[in-house]
Amino acid sequence: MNLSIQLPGLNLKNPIMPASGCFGFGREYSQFFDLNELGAIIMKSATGEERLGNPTPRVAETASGMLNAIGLQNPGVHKIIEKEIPFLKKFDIPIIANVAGSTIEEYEYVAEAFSKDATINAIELNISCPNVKEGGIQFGTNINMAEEITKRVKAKSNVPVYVKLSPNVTNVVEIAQAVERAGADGITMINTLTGMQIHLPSKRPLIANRTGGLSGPAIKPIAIKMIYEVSEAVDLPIIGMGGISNADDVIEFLLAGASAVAIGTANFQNPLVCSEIINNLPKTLENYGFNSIEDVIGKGHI
Amino acid sequence: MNLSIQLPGLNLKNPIMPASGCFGFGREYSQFFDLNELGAIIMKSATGEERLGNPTPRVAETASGMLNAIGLQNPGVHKIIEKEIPFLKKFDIPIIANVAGSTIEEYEYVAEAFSKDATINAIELNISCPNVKEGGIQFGTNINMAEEITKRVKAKSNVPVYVKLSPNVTNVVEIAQAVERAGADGITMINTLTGMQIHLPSKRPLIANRTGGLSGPAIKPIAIKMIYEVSEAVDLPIIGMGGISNADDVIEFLLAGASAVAIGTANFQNPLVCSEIINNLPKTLENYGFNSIEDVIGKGHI
Amino acid sequence: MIRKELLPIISNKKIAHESYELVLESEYISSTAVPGQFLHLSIRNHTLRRPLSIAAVDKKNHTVTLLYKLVGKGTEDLITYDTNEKIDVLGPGGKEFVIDDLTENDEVLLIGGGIGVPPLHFLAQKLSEKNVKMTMVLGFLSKEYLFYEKEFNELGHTIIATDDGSYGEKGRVTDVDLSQFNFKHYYSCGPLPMLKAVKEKYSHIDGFLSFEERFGCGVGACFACVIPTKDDAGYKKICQDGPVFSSKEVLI
Amino acid sequence: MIRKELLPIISNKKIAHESYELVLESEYISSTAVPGQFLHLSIRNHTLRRPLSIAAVDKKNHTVTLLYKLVGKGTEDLITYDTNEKIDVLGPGGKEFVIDDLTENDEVLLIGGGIGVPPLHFLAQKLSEKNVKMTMVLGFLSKEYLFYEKEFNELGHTIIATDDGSYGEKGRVTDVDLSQFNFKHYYSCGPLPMLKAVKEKYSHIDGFLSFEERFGCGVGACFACVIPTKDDAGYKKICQDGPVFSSKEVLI
Ligand SMILES: Cc1cc2nc3c(=O)[nH]c(=O)nc-3n(C[C@H](O)[C@H](O)[C@H](O)COP(=O)(O)OP(=O)(O)OC[C@H]3O[C@@H](n4cnc5c(N)ncnc54)[C@H](O)[C@@H]3O)c2cc1C
Ligand SMILES: Cc1cc2nc3c(=O)[nH]c(=O)nc-3n(C[C@H](O)[C@H](O)[C@H](O)COP(=O)(O)OP(=O)(O)OC[C@H]3O[C@@H](n4cnc5c(N)ncnc54)[C@H](O)[C@@H]3O)c2cc1C
Ligand SMILES: Cc1cc2nc3c(=O)[nH]c(=O)nc-3n(C[C@H](O)[C@H](O)[C@H](O)COP(=O)(O)O)c2cc1C
Ligand SMILES: Cc1cc2nc3c(=O)[nH]c(=O)nc-3n(C[C@H](O)[C@H](O)[C@H](O)COP(=O)(O)O)c2cc1C
Ligand code: FES
Ligand code: FES
Repeated sequence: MNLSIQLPGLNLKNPIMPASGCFGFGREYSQFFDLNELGAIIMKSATGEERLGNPTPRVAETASGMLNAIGLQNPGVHKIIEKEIPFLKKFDIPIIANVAGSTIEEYEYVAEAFSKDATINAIELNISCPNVKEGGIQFGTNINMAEEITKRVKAKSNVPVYVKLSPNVTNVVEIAQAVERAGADGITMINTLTGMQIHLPSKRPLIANRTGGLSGPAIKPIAIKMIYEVSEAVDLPIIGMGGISNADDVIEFLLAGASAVAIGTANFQNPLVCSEIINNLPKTLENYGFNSIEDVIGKGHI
Repeated sequence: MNLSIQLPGLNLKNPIMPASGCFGFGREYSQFFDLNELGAIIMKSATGEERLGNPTPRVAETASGMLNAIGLQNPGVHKIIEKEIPFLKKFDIPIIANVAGSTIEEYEYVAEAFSKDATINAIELNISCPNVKEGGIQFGTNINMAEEITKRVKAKSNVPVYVKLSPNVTNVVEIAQAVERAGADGITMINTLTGMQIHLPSKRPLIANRTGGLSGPAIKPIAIKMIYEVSEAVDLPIIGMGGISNADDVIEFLLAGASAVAIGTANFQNPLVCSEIINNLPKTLENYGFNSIEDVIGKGHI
Repeated sequence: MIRKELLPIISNKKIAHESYELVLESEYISSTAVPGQFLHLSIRNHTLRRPLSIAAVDKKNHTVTLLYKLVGKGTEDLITYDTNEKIDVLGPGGKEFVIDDLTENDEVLLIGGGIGVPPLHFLAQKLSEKNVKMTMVLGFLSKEYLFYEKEFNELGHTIIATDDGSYGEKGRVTDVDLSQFNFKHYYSCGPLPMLKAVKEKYSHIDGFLSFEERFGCGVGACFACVIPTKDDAGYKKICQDGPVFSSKEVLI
Repeated sequence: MIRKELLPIISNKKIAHESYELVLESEYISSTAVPGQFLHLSIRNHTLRRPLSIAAVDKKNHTVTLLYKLVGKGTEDLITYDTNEKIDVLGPGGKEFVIDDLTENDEVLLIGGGIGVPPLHFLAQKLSEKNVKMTMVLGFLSKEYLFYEKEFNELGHTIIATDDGSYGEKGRVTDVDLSQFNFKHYYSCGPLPMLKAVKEKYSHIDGFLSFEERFGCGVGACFACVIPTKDDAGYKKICQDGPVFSSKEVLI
């Protein structure tokens, strides 16, 4: 069955890609399966300079989910272009660069740097990281800032820009409409929900950063609801994520209105999950009577 | 061990009570254990007139949680006072009446009616129901409306008013501070997060109302984080809820800053869960080195 | 009264395509349950319990039999339970099929479709003890889904219908011509469209219908399972006031 | 290379208070793993895997032994696995204790505390094959927590210390006086405070320390497990670059 789907800047042979921060820059997972199987890859968030992130512990397990507060640790955009992209170049898959920062200027700087590298097919603008003091989520929870930063980054980018939305808002549709006005080429959603776990033996928040981002199957109903609403309110393609762990989940996201999906937390439990989902997708689509990916997108709407 | 705790209008022999809408008016669960064991009981939401609620299906299962869209079905405040409260009167436990409505006037009307009944010890103001077209959540997601409705309902009530907050907001602290300004005596949190599940065989949202409220262990980290933040920002006692299913969870909520807790979804899996938690609490508190409930409240803060 | 019990599994085996038989041991349920009632099963890793009708009880051996169809995640996990395991059950729940006004040689009709067939078997057991004359029409998707034909035949006159005609009469259970009979009551359980057709076709007879809905609590506390009714309340709870309702009271 | 395998459980039994021994069958791991490496176990109903050090391998019988302490939800569920079951494992992961520069009769010190003891047993097995002279100091909370004393004694000179003095020497592993020895290296694993004390006391010796941290991916992709280091990068990943690090490179 034909699993391909065309999105701005992204010629996907299938709608499956690893989510930012859950797959590093691909190296580690390439020992488990051939990355050429992937529809695309989204790299870990990049900032202008190297960042060491938050103190540890940085992760905790929750019911059907996990909390993380990595804090955007990364070697910085230039080291990524120099050391990581050459490795990914060897594979025949679109590369999406995830852009983060503390100031609009830093976001512009990183986007511009990636735009100069011909191997980058699209940018994912991370305005929804809940784990850093400045930047990140503050841009994603305010309509004006979201619009402003999207405009500014678009101006510096020569590849399509997908804006990654935060679910930690009263009205995600307003934010989606703001980034559409600002010229975003697509939307990726959802990033993590802010959460906390208290470690009883020590009577302290388990995660050193106190709060962390909640991900995994626990948040899937929230992701589905937000994608369903946003897809009715904007004309941008959506790359959906939030708790996907099998082919049925993928179809649920497509029915809700996503055109492709990203898989995060599930990689930790099963390093082969992306590959397995890609292999199961044709059979699963058939079982539910679908003949293509296009056939499924948005069909869950009444 | 002494499990008692005093809150405005509520003299609790222990900090455990069933959450609104998950325990009806107590009748059904009284066949499983003696309701006198409970610290208190929170009744199902009451509106001015009888309501028939949403079409079915109204519930769906999710990973470590569930979605519900009952839609505030209830016989109306007068039938509740007439038919349900006389049954609850027979037990020696504080009764909390949950007040809902479509307009501020309806909220006032219901609060006033309950205030006339001497057996009601406190009111829980539900401005966070995600499953009704008008009222409910719209009051709980807007600072001014939350402040306004709290003021108005307080004026009509001669018992302490606890305002139930919605987690579906960008900044729950602002809402908590608004209801504190308005004179609330306490806060209960969290209500459910809006979510959706799409039923693959029928390619439609499983819940007839399309969206529903997400509850259960899946949302516990979100509840803990919000209670932790709100307890640092306001001086009101908090009754915490969201995914509690055992004594360890209760202690986690108290450490986060709650003074008592309510148990919802867990009653469906185990009708005896409130009774079992109450019985396990002393031993569990001891294991972690606590000597009383007071001893635990807010101790998880750094 | 509903009890929460941890019940030993006597057997859990496939009896037809996507259809399974689960036999549990419970002195309390086997001795108190009546036809139409259900058990609410807690299946590992599931937040919500799953309701299954009681298909048979054996008072002597203290066993309760459930028949279930593989339809989703819960039933997929239910088939993984082994004989040596125990399962957490709430029950018996709900109201029974009304049969007290029936006397020897009264004629009644039982109509079941798919997963609506199980409760009718328990009912047929009770009715045969009363020597009530039964005609039973059981509908299945196709021959491969057919189960308990022998058991029903032993209890009375049984007609099998399959949608594709691969076994018994071809067509729906309401297509079967029973005009020669003079039924005092009918008892039916199955998918909603079937129940509507039955209610319509036999509108001249006092009937009893068993309904299904997605349950939350299963004990009457959460209002997840309401069905519109003719009384002033305007609704009833399937888990508590049902699952069996008189054809005269429900609005479908 | 790390592989994902579904491994048969040979045994899973209690060996001391809150301490268990899990023996798995894997030709691949038993023949390729080296001391210091860990396995990443998928435990049913848990989103994240749990890392456990390899405590012993048997190349002939293709078995791998893990020793674990009951500390929380994951290990509570791990003890429920039976011999007839299989468990999903990623491994072997991480870097080994460096021993190639050691030759016969070199003297080395092994210091372990609590759940830090397991990897030292695998190391001791390898070192004894090389006929390296070992002094092993193993610390436990109290006598009831003591495990594998016999196994260690068979491999070399073993000193047991308990915090409460209920067995062996009273006090911490760093309290034991070993001034008469002349160690070429030390190898240590245990809680962070212990590792700090060891690093400090034996600062004149090149040592190797094995660290623990809460893991996400366990393969080097998520940055959950970093530890500060002296190099320009400023950090290393415990799951990929460790868990064993040279006492000279880490900042603790
Ligand atoms: C009073 C009562 C008695 C029942 N007796 C039986 C019985 O004897 N044998 C039997 O096989 N089934 C019976 N059912 C239906 C049974 O409860 C569901 O098939 C089961 O809960 C499905 O669970 P699941 O997780 O496998 O499916 P899910 O993954 O939850 O859903 C899969 C499919 O099952 C359907 N479904 C889910 N829950 C229900 C429900 N509560 N009622 C009707 N359809 C549902 C959905 O439409 C969906 O298409 C009964 C239901 C009720 C309310
Ligand atoms: C490389 C490595 C090797 C390890 N080898 C062993 C071993 O051989 N035997 C053994 O018993 N344990 C070992 N551990 C620790 C083991 O992974 C944890 O004890 C286990 O994951 C706890 O899981 P839990 O769900 O039972 O506890 P949780 O409920 O997750 O936590 C309970 C307690 O365990 C502690 N803990 C949780 N995760 C870790 C972790 N990753 N590292 C350290 N402490 C943790 C927490 O501080 C908490 O107090 C190792 C850890 C690492 C990183
Ligand atoms: C450990 C971890 C690290 C993450 N790092 C990033 C990141 O650097 N940038 C980003 O945009 N999202 C990051 N995310 C969010 C994921 O990309 C994804 O949006 C979220 O986890 C929901 O998907 P999931 O439930 O499949 O994990 C991270 C998530 C996890 C669990
Ligand atoms: C079926 C169901 C019905 C509910 N009805 C109400 C209600 O009528 N009024 C209200 O304030 N909250 C209602 N809630 C929310 C709960 O009181 C509680 O805030 C929420 O479920 C989180 O707690 P839990 O995770 O323990 O269920 C309902 C929840 C469920 C699951
Ligand atoms: S399922 Fe809760 S009232 Fe029927
Ligand atoms: S646990 Fe993911 S990088 Fe180490």
